[in-house]
Amino acid sequence: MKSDQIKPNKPKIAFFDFTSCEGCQLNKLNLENELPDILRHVELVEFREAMDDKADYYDIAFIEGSLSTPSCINRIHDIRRRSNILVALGACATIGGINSMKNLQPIETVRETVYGEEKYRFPTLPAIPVSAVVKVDYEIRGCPMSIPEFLRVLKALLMGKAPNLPDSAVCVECKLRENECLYDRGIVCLGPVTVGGCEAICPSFGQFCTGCRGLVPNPNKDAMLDILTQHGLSLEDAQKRFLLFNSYNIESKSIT
Amino acid sequence: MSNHIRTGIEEPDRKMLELYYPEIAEITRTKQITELEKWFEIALPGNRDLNHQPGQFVQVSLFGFGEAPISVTSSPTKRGVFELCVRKVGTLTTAMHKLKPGDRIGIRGPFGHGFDLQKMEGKDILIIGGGIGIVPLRSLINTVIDRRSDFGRFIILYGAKTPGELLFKDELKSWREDPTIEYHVTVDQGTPDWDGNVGVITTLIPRLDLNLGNTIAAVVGPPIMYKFVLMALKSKRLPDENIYLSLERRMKCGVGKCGHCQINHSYVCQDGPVYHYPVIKQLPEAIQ
Amino acid sequence: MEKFNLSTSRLNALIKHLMTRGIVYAPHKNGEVSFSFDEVRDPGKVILNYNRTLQSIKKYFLPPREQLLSFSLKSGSLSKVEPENPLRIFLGVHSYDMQAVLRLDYNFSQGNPELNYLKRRQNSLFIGVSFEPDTYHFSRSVGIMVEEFDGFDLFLDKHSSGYTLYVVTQAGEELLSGFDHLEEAPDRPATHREFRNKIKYNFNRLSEVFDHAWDSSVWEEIAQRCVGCGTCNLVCPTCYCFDVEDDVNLSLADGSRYRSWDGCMLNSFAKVAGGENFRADLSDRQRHRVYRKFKYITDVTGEPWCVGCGRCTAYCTAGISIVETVNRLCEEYEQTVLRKPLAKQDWVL
Amino acid sequence: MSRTLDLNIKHLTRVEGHGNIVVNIKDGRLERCELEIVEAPRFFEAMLKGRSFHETAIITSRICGICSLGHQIASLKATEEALGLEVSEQTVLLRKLLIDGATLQSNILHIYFLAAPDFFGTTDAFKLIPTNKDVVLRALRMKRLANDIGDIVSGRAVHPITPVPGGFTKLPDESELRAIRRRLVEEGLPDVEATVDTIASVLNSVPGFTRETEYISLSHPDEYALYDGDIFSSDTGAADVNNYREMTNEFVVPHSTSKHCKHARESYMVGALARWNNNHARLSESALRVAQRLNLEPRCYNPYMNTVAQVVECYHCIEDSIAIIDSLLERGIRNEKPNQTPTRFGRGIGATEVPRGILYHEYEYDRRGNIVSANCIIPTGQNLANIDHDMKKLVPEIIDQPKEIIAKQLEMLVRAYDPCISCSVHILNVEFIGG
Ligand SMILES: Cc1cc2nc3c(=O)[nH]c(=O)nc-3n(C[C@H](O)[C@H](O)[C@H](O)COP(=O)(O)OP(=O)(O)OC[C@H]3O[C@@H](n4cnc5c(N)ncnc54)[C@H](O)[C@@H]3O)c2cc1C
Ligand code: SF4
Ligand code: SF4
Ligand code: SF4
Repeated sequence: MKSDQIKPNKPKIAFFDFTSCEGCQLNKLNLENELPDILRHVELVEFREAMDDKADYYDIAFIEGSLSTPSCINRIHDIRRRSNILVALGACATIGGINSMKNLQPIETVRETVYGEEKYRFPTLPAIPVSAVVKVDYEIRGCPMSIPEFLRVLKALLMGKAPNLPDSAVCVECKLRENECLYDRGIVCLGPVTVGGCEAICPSFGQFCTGCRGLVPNPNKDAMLDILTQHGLSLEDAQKRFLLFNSYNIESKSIT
Repeated sequence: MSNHIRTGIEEPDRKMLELYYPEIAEITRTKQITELEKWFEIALPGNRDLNHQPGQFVQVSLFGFGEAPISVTSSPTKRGVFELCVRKVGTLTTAMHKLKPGDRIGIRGPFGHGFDLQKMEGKDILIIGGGIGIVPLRSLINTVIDRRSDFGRFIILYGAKTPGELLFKDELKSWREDPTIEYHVTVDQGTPDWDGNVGVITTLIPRLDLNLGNTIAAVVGPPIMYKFVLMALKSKRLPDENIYLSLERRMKCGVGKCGHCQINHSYVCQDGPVYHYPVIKQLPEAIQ
Repeated sequence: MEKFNLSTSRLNALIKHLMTRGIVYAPHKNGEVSFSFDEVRDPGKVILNYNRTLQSIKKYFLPPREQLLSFSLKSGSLSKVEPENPLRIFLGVHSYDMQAVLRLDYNFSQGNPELNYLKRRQNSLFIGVSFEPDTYHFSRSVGIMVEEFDGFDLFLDKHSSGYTLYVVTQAGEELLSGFDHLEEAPDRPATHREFRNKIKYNFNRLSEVFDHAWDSSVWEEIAQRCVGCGTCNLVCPTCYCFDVEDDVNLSLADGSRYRSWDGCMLNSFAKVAGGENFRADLSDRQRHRVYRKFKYITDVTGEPWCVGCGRCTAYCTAGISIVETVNRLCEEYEQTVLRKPLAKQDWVL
Repeated sequence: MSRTLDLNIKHLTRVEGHGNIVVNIKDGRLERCELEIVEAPRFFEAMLKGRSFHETAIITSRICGICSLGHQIASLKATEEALGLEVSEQTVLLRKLLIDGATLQSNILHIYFLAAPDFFGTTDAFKLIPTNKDVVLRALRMKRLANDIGDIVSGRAVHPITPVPGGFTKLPDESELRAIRRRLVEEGLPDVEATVDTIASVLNSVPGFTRETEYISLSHPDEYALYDGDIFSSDTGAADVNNYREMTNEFVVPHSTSKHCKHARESYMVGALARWNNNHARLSESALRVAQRLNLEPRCYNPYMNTVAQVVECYHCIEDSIAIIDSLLERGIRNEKPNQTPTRFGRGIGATEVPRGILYHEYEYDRRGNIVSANCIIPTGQNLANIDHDMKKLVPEIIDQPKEIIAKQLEMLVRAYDPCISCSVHILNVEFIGG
């Protein structure tokens, strides 16, 4: 590669993946229109899914995936040590996400269910978000991470400012888009207690909010359960719906 | 498309209505006064006076970083330029700390109600400033100093968390040395080289000997300070009508539209930030 | 007031005529059971028989997201964004939404008048339509009848065999010029609509109730059921609070300042730097919202700032009803202050 | 020559998920040669238990972000069969369009971003920007086009939103379909032609290795099977989808968190090359011409040519998308609600071709529409044994080469399979005890 391609003072950016579906990584490659612009501002030093290079210092490290094996824990400490700003990316990394559903059952049962007698070969821990182990500077939520939000955060960090991320409910953006509320179609939705910033993409496409962005600050969980049960879910189903992405944050006992 | 149809709303007078467009001003001098606070001297185009009252604020814009309400800390008696003092707490304030002379910022304002100088004339003035509250008060203090003969006794109480957090140290020194000013300072936590008062600001109040009917108190500080200062003033029997406070609320527009600063029916950016205490007593949300 | 007969079959012709005069906005179907105001492209798709639109026509004067100015980071220069104001005709507006616009006019013209709003608002004409009140409508309780003409240029009153078209203003009359399918309407008795008063007190006595409602337990009780989603703010035709934020392009060279709707029910609405939140509890936020609708501005103008559209109640997933809240406060007022039950005539208009 | 060589390529790059290549040769004897799968298992089966059919596909599409559409479609088909939910012709057409879009997207990603750097002798596609800017921009443009199909029809390309059991929660506008059709014709076709030229120019960097194996894919009498069909083995012919367990025979191996599969031989191959070998006769004349230009023989036993077969499929997907949109527009988009009223509660199997090969989902539901048991067999898992056997044949053939060349050829071999390791460890394979 020609040396004039990289300006020395461009921030070094790296992407790391842990236990996840890699959808967030793919979503970044889906920034086809923006990638050339982004690459003008940053030096991409590590992105295993798309490149071979490795580096040992990162201005910004983006972490995807939850931590679920003993080796994950060492690796995340190592990355934290080498990064200036650490951003957790996507539901798995920020709230545990779908992965954390397995935490609801005893880990032994889980392993046995999948591998039977061979279970001891495959160590596993409860799936936890990155912030449970190391300091996380910023979080980009969503399953998959929201592309507009990723761009917002990236731009803010490149400008040297803290990104301003919403903490209000998905309903806010849903109303700004003047969507018909799914409750009016008899469909229950977790939008009222889920952190927005996704532009209410699921309700806008007629699908209920699954809670993939985690709960708003001080969520009124009891009131939300009332809403779900008043709109036709059994208490058990309402709890399960709540736990879909948020098992790490809501241990099942706190909402029964 | 026909535009001749007359509708209810007339063509607005645009000059008056350009509420949200900042004027571009230039930073002429800066000084880092503590790790967290930075002082700026700012010139409007043509060195026009800002024409503010002590206690008023401006909306400072740093494009790309946003806008924030910042009190004018210089006295209106200072002509041609004005001063701000900014504590680094978030996005915009952090970015402001990186600015240097020659850099440009957007300014809207001055906005709000400041201290009622007319009511203060001829009276004893009691300044009570906690932490960064000294910033807007400094504008009043310097006005009183510059127009010293218009006022009676001049008492300044200033409290900070630590000696390191005291602002405008040079001026504090001159206040202490000025025989016409009764200046008392205290810190919550002392340091080995601190030989002054230690304790919260309310501890300074009981010792004061006030001419109750003739004293006007101007109080600015963090939300938690007000309750205790007011209690202390009450036990001193200073009449409520003699107390002015400045309140801080979130603000987006500064001109009474965005709703963020509303306290009950009152808009801090319009009716405040400086309030007459009897008015505040009608606002249950003002001091919790 | 001049009035004409307009048969239902003539309606499309009227809309077509209006489309030659300006941009026409009218209710359309949105989703399965909802409606929204949209620009008319096909008169056949306009629905005048609707309960309420998801958002009121406020969105045309105070857009959900609006560019205030644009700037260049490099040169530090600034350019203003001028709102457009083509002639716009709003067809099929219910009286409470018209009243809401008049209230917003007050908010944006008193104190520091605001160009952005007033400019957009300037070239607008309004054609009202009557409606059959549903369970959520209670505009009558706040003094707004179905056939409230104030603010309208024309008004369509539906009856069994078509519409009566009332010409309310000169502008309305001018709007009709060139439309010759009209015939003078005979005097006919006004349509009778069942529209019960739902709030127990006459609206001009509510201020009195709210003088005593600050410490009510009602706020805490509704806060138990509320999830703080902000829907009630974001659908209210008289809510106008906003947030302002700068956004930069990916080039990092220039950007824009935007404002977007905000709401006092949202967690960080009253949060200042340093973390202090002046309305941290949902009960405080609920109280503030309802006081804004019935007390704060009302004390100045004499009018409730709630127009009784019922949106906040219809769209609250927790089923929190503003009418019930106000009625609870009225009852508490009776029991604790008046110490006698309400006389019937107090709450019949 | 009796060489001793230890290779351990940790966390193989430019593949989806975590895998290591381990080779131990002692005195010329191959002692170990395998693809170790070290991706952390995620235990989806445990998560699905007791979940409502409304949530099944939401969960299973999270098995893999790369193949999320494929998982979703297979999942919906299984759920619909289990619950007796009929879907409309329009739903099927839209799903087929989505599969075309997803296949195109995934193949482009693999061809340009994962495989091409090897052909061009670099480490990542971004480094090609200075020298081959038009190629990179074309790749990004094609990916965007493919993703836009997903965005329009399913709300977003990763973890699609609108496809649900029984249909779609929101239907695309005809105007959107028309716009994307125009782009398919105006950008897509010329770009795919140019892609063929680009790949044709680097064909000489494709290693000449061959190993005949069993090829398994879906097969359909009327079309190049992607959405639906019977299971077809190049060794044993057609089999009903209900027999998928006999066609896969999963087993646990020590060096992999993902299970392995086999059928008639010690291993079999799935994916683009398998589909090509089994179904090329159902491709259009023009797609076949493209294959010819790329030296893709009707029976091809070179696994490295999988990437080339993907190029041919890109061509097919664009042609097919245009045809589907035409028939959708001709019929007019009908405003249908998803059919979500179960007519029975039982077991259902969904089999779909996803870019990396044939994918099976099987569910059993209880009378409340909640999952009792689930099983899911993923293409990469099916290919793992075949990769191991390819490596075992390849290493002795190139044993005299320098270590880096051996390593490079092995990496390229694994990459040619476009393995999706994240997927492969998310096997769902349990009968829950006690429902
Ligand atoms: C009347 C008044 C006078 C003030 N005078 C001074 C002063 O002289 N010196 C000084 O350092 N500070 C002053 N402040 C506080 C200052 O406005 C806040 O510290 C500043 O807004 C924080 O902005 P930020 O972007 O750095 O912080 P962030 O925490 O990044 O802000 C986050 C968001 O909250 C908003 N926000 C947070 N706090 C406030 C607030 N109090 N008012 C409005 N918006 C807020 C910001 O606009 C931003 O959108 C004053 C505040 C008021 C109301
Ligand atoms: S659809 Fe969901 S997110 Fe949208 S308003 Fe209704 S509850 Fe809120
Ligand atoms: S809509 Fe209902 S739940 Fe949401 S904030 Fe308003 S009152 Fe609370
Ligand atoms: S408060 Fe509720 S009923 Fe009143 S105007 Fe607002 S949304 Fe309508």
